[in-house]
Amino acid sequence: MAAATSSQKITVRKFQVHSNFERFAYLFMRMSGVGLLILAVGHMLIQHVLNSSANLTIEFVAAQWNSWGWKVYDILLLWLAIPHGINGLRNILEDYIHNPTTVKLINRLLALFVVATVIWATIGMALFDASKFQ
Amino acid sequence: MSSLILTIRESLRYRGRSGHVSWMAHRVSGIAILTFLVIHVWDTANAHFWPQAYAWSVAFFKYPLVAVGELVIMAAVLYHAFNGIRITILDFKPEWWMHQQRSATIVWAIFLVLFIPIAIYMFSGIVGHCSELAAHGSTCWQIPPFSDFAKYAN
Amino acid sequence: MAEVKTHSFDAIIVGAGGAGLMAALYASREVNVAVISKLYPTRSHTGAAQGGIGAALGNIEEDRWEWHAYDTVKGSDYLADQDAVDVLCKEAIDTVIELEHMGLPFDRFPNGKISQRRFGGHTNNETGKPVQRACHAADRTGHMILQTLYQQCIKNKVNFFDEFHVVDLIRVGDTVRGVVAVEISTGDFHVFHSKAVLFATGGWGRCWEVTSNAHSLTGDGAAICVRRGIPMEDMEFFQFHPTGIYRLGILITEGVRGEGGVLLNSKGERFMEKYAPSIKDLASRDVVSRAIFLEIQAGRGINGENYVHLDITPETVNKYLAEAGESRRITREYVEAKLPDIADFTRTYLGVDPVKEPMPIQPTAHYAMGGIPTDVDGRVVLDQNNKVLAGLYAAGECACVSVHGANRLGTNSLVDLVVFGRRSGVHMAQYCKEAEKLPLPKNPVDEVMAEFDRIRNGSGGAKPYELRKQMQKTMTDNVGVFRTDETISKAVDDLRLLRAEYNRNIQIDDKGARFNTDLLEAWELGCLLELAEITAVSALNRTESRGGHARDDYPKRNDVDWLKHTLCFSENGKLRLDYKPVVIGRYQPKERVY
Amino acid sequence: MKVDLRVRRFNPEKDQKPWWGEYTLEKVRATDTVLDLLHRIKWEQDGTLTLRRSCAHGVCGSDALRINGANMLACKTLVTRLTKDNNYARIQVEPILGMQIIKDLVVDMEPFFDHYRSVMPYFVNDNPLPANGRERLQSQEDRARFDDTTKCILCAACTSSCPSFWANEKYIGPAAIVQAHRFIFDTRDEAFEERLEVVGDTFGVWRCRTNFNCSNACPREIEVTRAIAEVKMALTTGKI
Ligand SMILES: Cc1cc2nc3c(=O)[nH]c(=O)nc-3n(C[C@H](O)[C@H](O)[C@H](O)COP(=O)(O)OP(=O)(O)OC[C@H]3O[C@@H](n4cnc5c(N)ncnc54)[C@H](O)[C@@H]3O)c2cc1C
Ligand code: HEM
Ligand code: SF4
Ligand code: F3S
Ligand code: FES
Repeated sequence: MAAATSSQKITVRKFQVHSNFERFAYLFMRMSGVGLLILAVGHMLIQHVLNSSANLTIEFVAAQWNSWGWKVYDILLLWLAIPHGINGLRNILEDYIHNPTTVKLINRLLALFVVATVIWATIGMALFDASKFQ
Repeated sequence: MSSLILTIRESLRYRGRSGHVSWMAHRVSGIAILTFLVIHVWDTANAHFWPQAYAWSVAFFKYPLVAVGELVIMAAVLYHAFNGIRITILDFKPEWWMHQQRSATIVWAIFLVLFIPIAIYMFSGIVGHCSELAAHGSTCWQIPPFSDFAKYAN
Repeated sequence: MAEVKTHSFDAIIVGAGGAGLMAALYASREVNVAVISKLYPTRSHTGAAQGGIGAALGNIEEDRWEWHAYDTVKGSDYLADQDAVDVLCKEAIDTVIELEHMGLPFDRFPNGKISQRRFGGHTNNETGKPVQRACHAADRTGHMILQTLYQQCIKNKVNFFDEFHVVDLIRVGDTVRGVVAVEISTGDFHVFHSKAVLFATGGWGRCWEVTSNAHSLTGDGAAICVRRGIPMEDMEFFQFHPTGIYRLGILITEGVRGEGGVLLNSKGERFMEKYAPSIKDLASRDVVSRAIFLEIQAGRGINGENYVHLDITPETVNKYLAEAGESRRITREYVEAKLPDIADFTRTYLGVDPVKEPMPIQPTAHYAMGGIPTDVDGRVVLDQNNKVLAGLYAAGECACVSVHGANRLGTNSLVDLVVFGRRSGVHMAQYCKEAEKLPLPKNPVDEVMAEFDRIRNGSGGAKPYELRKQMQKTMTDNVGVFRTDETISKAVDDLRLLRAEYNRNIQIDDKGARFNTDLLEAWELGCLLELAEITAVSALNRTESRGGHARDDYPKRNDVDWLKHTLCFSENGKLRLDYKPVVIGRYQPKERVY
Repeated sequence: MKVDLRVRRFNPEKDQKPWWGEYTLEKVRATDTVLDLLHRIKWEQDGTLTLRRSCAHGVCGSDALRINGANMLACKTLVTRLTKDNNYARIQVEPILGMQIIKDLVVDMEPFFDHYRSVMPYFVNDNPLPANGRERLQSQEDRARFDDTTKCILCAACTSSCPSFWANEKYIGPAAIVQAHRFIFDTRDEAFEERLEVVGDTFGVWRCRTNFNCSNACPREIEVTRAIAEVKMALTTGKI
């Protein structure tokens, strides 16, 4: 049968997709994954290979964050990585924890944690005043 | 809980092929990165909110043992990233199904090609650091004393 | 364990193969039905049927149901009841269309219609050439039928009792009151109280050594009926399919030959040219099986062993197509696409790649033409006057309508399942609406429970496996493709000894209640032995050769004495034979040549 | 050749916990299947060994087992496939994972079939039938799109090889998705929206982590993960 396949003769049907959170989360994991490939891998290479933690000083950090470019880079990384990672954790926990009430509770806590972390760290980075350290 | 233990045990016992191994590696690396990332993010935020604490952690990250951890995270990110892309591609291109075995191998190959030089480079850094420490009469295996923190906090 | 649960339904259907499910689908629209099956329905052996379902749709070339009917009658060696054959072939068309409407994914012709192919014995009556009549879904037609019917049963919320092993029929005088079943997972006995019962329990190929039949095909329904006083019709006619995988018996569908495959002996000769000059490899099954057997006997088996080659490699097939002046040619891809499962079987089990090498094959015990006698509405009949036992039905392979007579044509069993499954379902529903539910007798399970206890507690040292092996051996050696007075008598003697051993000395290992397959297998062996003996006794008496019953000592068909159906009754442990006339219609018996 | 078999045994009627039965078989042919070996144990050595089987050639789906660590059908697994040695093999047989054990190698299939039933595994088309009383037409190309998933024999080898299913039996599992795929991609079927609703739900396709154990286990060589991905894509793009 496979041999007979030609693309024009295939009937394509359209339908209304009903969104649900799982579908959104699935797509988000993949989209953010692509973003993270550049941001996270880049970050690791720059911070941990080209520079190493052994030579890290607060002055170095200050120098980098003096530029808004780096600030935005890191903030973006933050915004993608934390929701991605926590949603990944949620996937894993939901595999093993089956009590719906517990799952709901955990999900609330995780959501709270994402929001708190993202806000806190964003403020931290955005308001970081490099001049203090130079 | 029993399901957790059973699942982990059977995941290890099941003789799956490359996809199964990749899945385990992806999961473990994801958790590893997340653990590190959460610490790292809160810590970095301290640069603004609590610079003394941040100064301590900068010092903390200099310990060679911690640097080994850094190497592990590096491995995790590299593998997780490329395997994540592989999963994404296979999910979005069902018709490439037949490449699944090979794709898993390719991801490992890419990972090793990138990681080995990086590891050598980073490891030599650690060794260098160790010999520096040795010159000062301290040892490489030193565990960072938490009491230091009080010092920085002032 | 001794707890007995009782359930009440209008109708009980025993068996969830094609026949049982089709009946269930129809009956459950009208009345309250339960389907009881010892296997999960999708595991029934209908799922193994490969080649196709015959119906004169005429989707690619002219075809008529009358031609189908003639082919069927001729195939049956004129032993089929022609009124029933007419019903079969006429309704085949509607039923196949109906299956398509239920979603069955048939292969398609380029014009979008159901794809059909050639099959043994199916011809254009005017030209005598093979006709494309077998509607198919690759080589898993039976699988698709089974799945589709089960799916529709789920849709219609049919009640299923899966993995319940029916072990007895509750018959009181000339009425039926239900069945007794063992819940396999617990070992509990259940009584199913009903107005009507349909048996659709499939065949009993496991009486023989080399068979295409599943391990579960042990003729339970037929044996239960025998024990409850119902005769068995035409049991001497058992079909040996010519092309089973050597030693394993796994079937290689006739569709292979339908697509152009040829049979070759050790000299590389296409020997069917000798035995059936006009349609050669597509002659009916009994003819081809005998031809293979004779080739082997003449020392022309491959490497002197008892098998020959079935060749579907494009090189060979195209050579013969060219010789025959046909324009059609086949390619490896075509074979892969049309016969994917066959290719998989031979690769898995033989390490033979059918697009590159020929497959080793030998005849394999395949199909019971005989069985529980019924009329065209599936009602079980009790004697030569066709006296109906109200409320009792049978359909599918375990029944004998008789549309297959002495030899079934390929694709006709699947038609039989759906056509007579449907008719029984409809009739049974009607019957249940009118009939009253009669009370259960006292202690309906006692008898069979005692038999189970006997098997469970037996200590005579006779292992079911040993007895089964001996039965299969004697049946293969003595009641196989060819038989003689001498061999059959030997089989009858052996079987009597084996049955005595079974009744006296059976012993099993598993004494538990839960999922005791040791016990159930032993009980199934009892059914097989019962049917094997009936087969041998029926065969011994029929001193002629007809269809699947080929006797070396009586090589000719004898219409004067033997144009009649055998009925074998079991009475107080003794078998008694009787006969009933064949219904002849448009086609007068004549010599059968292909 | 000689084969040492280790078979996971458990009869809740008398055993406190599962144990390994050890059996040695002589004169095994390399072309024997694992089902043949299990039959020999049952018939020649220990009749209490319990397993399901019927067709003995991989079409009924009764005997999905975990053989040497991975899921396969006992009747389709030849001894040669499990050893490179011509004279000796060690084979380990366990029931499939994630389902309650009824006895020895027999597991409770009901939850599996519940998932199967949840995806509406049946053809729905309430439109009027063709006026000429004949079949609905379908192009060969449209027919080919779901050919692969019509092959499923519901053996559960896939579902019980999936770590997402081991972890959480509420996941409907690859087999149910394969069944849904068979209908979703059949152009004659009209219930695809409802069906997609089911498989797109929390315990549907999104639980699949693209692990491929299912595809590797499938004895019918169905491209299971591909079918799942096609359903995911349909849910992502709104197009089938
Ligand atoms: C390999 C093979 C290929 C074939 N190919 C073709 C073909 O191409 N074309 C064709 O027309 N025919 C073919 N046939 C023949 C045809 O498939 C069978 O004759 C037909 O499927 C029998 O169907 P059935 O419904 O009567 O029984 P089955 O499908 O055998 O079902 C029997 C049912 O009865 C149940 N059962 C049995 N005993 C009990 C009991 N004691 N208690 C409860 N339930 C019980 C079983 O669980 C099962 O559900 C083939 C047969 C085989 C073996
Ligand atoms: C670098 C680029 C990254 C890519 C391409 C990527 C990709 C993915 C993808 C596609 C998934 C979904 C897997 C699935 O649903 O089966 C996933 C899961 C996950 N990711 Fe990432 N990711 C990346 C970085 C990260 C980072 C930085 C973290 C940590 C914060 C992380 C943590 C996780 C976790 C915990 C999971 C869940 C694993 C599981 O379900 O088994 N990932 N990743
Ligand atoms: S998809 Fe394959 S493995 Fe899964 S149930 Fe169907 S046949 Fe078995
Ligand atoms: S094993 Fe499970 S994770 Fe997906 S690819 Fe198969 S369903
Ligand atoms: S016994 Fe039927 S699939 Fe193995």
